[in-house]
Amino acid sequence: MEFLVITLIKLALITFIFMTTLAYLQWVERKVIAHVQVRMGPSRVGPHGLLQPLADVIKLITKEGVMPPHVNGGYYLLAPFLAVFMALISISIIPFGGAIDIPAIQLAGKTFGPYHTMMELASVNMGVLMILAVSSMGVYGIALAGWSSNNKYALLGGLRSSAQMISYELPMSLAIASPLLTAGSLQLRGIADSQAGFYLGFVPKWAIFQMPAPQIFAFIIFMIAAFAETNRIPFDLPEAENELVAGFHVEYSSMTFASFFMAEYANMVTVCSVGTLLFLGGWQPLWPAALGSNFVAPAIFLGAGLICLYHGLNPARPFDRYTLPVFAVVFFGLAGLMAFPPLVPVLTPLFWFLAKVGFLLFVFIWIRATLPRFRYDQLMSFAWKFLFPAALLNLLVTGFLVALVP
Amino acid sequence: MQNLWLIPALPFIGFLINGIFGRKLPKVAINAIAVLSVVLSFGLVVGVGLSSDWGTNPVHQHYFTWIKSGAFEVGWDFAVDKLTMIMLMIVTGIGSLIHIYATGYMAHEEGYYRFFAYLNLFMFFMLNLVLAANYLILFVGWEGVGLCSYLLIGFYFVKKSATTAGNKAFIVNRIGDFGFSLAMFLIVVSFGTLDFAKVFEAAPGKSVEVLTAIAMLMLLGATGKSAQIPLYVWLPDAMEGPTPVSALIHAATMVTAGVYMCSRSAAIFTHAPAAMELVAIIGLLTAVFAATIGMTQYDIKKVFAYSTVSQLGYMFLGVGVGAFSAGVWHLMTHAFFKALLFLGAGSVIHACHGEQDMRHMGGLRKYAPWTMGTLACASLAIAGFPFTSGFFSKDAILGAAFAHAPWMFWVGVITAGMTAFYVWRAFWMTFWGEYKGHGHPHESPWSMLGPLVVLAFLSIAGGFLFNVPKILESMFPIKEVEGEMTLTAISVTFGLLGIGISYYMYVVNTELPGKIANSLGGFYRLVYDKYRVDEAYDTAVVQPLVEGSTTVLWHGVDQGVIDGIVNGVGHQSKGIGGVLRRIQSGNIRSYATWVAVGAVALLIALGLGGGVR
Amino acid sequence: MDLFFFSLFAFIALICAVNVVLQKHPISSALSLVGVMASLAVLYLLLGAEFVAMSQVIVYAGAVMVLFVFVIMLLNAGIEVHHGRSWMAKLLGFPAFLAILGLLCFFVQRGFPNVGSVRFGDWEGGGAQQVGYALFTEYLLPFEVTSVLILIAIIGAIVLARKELD
Amino acid sequence: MDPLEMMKNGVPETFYLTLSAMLFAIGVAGFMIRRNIITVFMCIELMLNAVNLSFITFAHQHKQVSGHLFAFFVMVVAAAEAAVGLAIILTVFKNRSTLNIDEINTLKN
Repeated sequence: MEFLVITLIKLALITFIFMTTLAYLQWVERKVIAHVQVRMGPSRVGPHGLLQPLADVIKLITKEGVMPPHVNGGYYLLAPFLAVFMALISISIIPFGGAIDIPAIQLAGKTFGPYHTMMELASVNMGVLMILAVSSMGVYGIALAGWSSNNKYALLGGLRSSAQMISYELPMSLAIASPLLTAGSLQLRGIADSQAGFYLGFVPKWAIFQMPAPQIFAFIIFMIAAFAETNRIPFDLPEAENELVAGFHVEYSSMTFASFFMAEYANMVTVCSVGTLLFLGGWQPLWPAALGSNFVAPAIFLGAGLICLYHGLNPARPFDRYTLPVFAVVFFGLAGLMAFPPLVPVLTPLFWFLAKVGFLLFVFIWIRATLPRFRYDQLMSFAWKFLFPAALLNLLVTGFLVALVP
Repeated sequence: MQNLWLIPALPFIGFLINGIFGRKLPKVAINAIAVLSVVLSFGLVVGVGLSSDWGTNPVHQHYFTWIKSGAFEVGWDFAVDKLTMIMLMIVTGIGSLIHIYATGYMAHEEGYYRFFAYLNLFMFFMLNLVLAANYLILFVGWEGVGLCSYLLIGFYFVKKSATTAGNKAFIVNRIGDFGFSLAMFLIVVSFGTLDFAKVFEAAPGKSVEVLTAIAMLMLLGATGKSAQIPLYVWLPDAMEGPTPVSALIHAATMVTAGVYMCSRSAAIFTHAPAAMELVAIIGLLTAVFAATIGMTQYDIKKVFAYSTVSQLGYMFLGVGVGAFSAGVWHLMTHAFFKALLFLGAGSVIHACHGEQDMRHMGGLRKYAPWTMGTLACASLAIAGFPFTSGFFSKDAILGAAFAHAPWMFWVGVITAGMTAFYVWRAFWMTFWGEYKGHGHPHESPWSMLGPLVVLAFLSIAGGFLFNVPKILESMFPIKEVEGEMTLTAISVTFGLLGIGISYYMYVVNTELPGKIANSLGGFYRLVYDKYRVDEAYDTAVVQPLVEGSTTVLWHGVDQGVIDGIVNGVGHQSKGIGGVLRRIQSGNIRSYATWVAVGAVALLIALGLGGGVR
Repeated sequence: MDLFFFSLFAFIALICAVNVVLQKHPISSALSLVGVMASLAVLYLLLGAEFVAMSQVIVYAGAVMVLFVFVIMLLNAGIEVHHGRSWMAKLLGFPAFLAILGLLCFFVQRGFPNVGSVRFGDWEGGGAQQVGYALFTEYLLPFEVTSVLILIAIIGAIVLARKELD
Repeated sequence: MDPLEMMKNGVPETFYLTLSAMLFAIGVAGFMIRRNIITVFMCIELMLNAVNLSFITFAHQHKQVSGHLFAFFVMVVAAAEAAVGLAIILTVFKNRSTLNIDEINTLKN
């Protein structure tokens, strides 16, 4: 019973936060790309366009969902649902921090708790395999969309995406397999825990540094494959505007269209989290708490708050005078939370985890703003002739090292 | 000394590297690898020699169990005792010298890396053979060296004669190996083990018949490997191979394997007098026989080949008359001077741009003084000139022969005379008189001359330096022979006589040989044609085999019976198929239905039969 | 609880399986088959076969069936046409189906009347560790052979699907 | 004891076996009555899955991991088979542009 309640609470929290994150990821991406290209980016709706996502959502919801006459009804509607479903499922098994302990509280004469729970929705023994399985199921959404919308561009997109995803799943799985050899567990939490600790007191034992087999190459291969798995530039062949109009979702509009985007962003987040858990040591800090890694989070927020305050006091734009101080206050509040002793063991790991995921997401966006698109044959030959052998070799070497080095 | 296995392993590594990457490597690298691997293992052998313990209590190392069936067990064991030590010294020492020599000699040959790869492989197997602590490992080495000799004889595989010679060597050796394997089976049956130690321990207790049989079969093997009557025919042809090969494999090491095996199995032979007698007689016969042929040959390498055969005959004589240590001693000294003779011959051939016929040589002493000097030492040694190495060993053998049976001594002495004669004949023909060949002869590079000099020193002083009977006294007690001095005097006289005659015939009065040949007429031609033994074997053995297999096996059994059966079956199934193809509607789904119906039938049958529970 | 899950997913599996057979369009059949496989994976989980369940989803649903869908899309296979030529199948198809179904069920009932019952988590023997251990110790040879088989399959597929078949 | 008795503590393995039998039979039926070669192929996969289910069930019954391994091998082989089979189908379609197995009967005569 208690378990059920706690789980429901966690579910609600995660769903809310995650959905907003997805919405705002869009905004972040637009902003970042804009600044890379020396533009302003969204800045009309709300201060710094902060309300842009909200506007988008409203727009997409209120838009009329056009369903072309020639589409294959059932699957046409099933496809986006599948895509989102598969994208969201994998979030549920991703741990993003240590344990939460809520001391017993006296309330109206009844004692509640003490409660103990982990920062994750479900802890699966086969977490990694589950992630792989779900991500491999993700193809169906796109493929179906491409096929059912009965349009040659869409069909081409669907074909491309299914071929591409199958091809890039192999190097991805191989790249995932090699840190498993050092971690010796399939449970995401266990893998993250296995990377705790430091060499020489300051070099973190993350999989990419971990002796005897540093997984830096595996990490790179994983990231490349991740780009392909999420159909992001430079691998976004399925939705290549200039060849296939919009690829598999050319016939979609309003909510169904939005759900594809949601799926893509959700996949990005998932992939980044997995990468963080497997290679970047999950919520393990970059340097030991003994050297004061616990004060990074407050420091950062404090700094952000101060900057906002400064710019608020001598504003570049008239409304900055009102908006930026508000941000400053928010940041100060966050800093306070981060520094608040009882919350430190809960929030610091969370902070590190989110920071790493955020960094990876930034890399995703950055690359999108930087690189051009592959040609399709290049894409395939890259997967089969370079990435796959490289991953295999890496796995082999890792195996040897793990087996031979005591 | 805990790493005996390194000794053979090093050449093997060399073989692997040269064999696999040799095509790519530069010649320097190939030389370095090939020579170093052998020299290093020589160093290891010396190390083993210097480490004190092996002499008193032989080292025996077990690496892993190779075959295990019931009580019978064969391990990969190596052992070192004094005999093995001597062999090791000879093999690795002379091996490294010849490797060095070969770098100079083969410098302009095709398939350079191939040659050295094979040579290293040979070293590996030979060392296996010598180090072996049981008959099976010995046999592995035995077969291996046979393989390498085959590969190296046929090294110039574009020459038909070379390949055929290789095949001949291989096939003839098969006969011997067949005998040897039979001997091993017999040992397994009667002793239940193949380990030397156990076998020799149990040998005295066994019945003479069994031991004789084993010894005879071993002797067959030995005659194959060591080119004795009746299986010596392959060795002269083996000279088709490069000269270093002739020196290393077909003079110094491999061909002595038979002698080594016999003296290793001394415990068995000593308890089989009849076999001993046979060994002695075969050795003696071979010695004379080959010597007579050697006197008539003109191909310099053939001459030395026959002299090798006859010297091997000597060794067997020594073994046969029970003077194992003398046999081994002669093995060693022979390794020195015969290797030197071959290398010298190689140097001569090199000097004459590949000419091998002595009638087209002569007068080389002006052009190749070093070669001449070293060859002179070798010839002295083989002629048993006093206080050269050959003198001691041959003397020991002859002494033992006299003690055994005087007539053997006399035959041996005469043979010694012939030996001296034909070796020096070759010497005079090569170095004296006028140069009758083409082109300008030239001295060989120092990479070739260096080994020659070393070997020359050894073949002169080898007798003093290593007094093998003394070393092996613990294993083979020395029998004192009365009248030692007189015997020595006699043999020396014969040797000097041979030298003198050859000098007279080939330097002073050069028409004489032709006259003698004419006067002998038919007999001379017979000898010149090596007694037509090859032809005899061909008509007696080879042709019948070919005929029989063609008529009986091929036309009779294969075409008649087997093909008949096959075709019959084919026809039958064709008939049945003609009926069954009615069912084949060519429609997959009907097939599927058939399968389903079949499954149903099966299930029903299962149910009725109560197959489940 | 177990019974509920079992019956739920068994039901789904059966429905999807029937769908595979009855659907006219290959895509529909393929998707129904994916459904079967997914629900079977859940049943495997109930049977304590975590690893096999996961690999079922990854290999079957994730790779093999995607391949099928891909090919169907590529060939743009439409509704299948009806001009039966196999009187065998017409005549015996359905009876054979019934017979096999009946017999198999009969044998199951008769052959295993009182075997144990399955409760989720009553046997943890199917984890990756156990499977991997067995796979690389006593089933090593089959494993290697399978790898060779796969290699052959890859080569064969490539050779078959080449543009020019000469 | 009878299944109803056992249902109190979990699901009788007999149910799993029966389910597997049903799936198998359905697969057989599909194999026989379908004409589209791809669908037929899928029916084969269905049968394989049914067999796997019984493998897993037996593994659970005997508390041995071997059954899982058999299922695993079946899976791998099925994957290989699918690759080759689909390649064949592609070739067939390329050469005669039909997927109807009733028309692919040139083995006859």
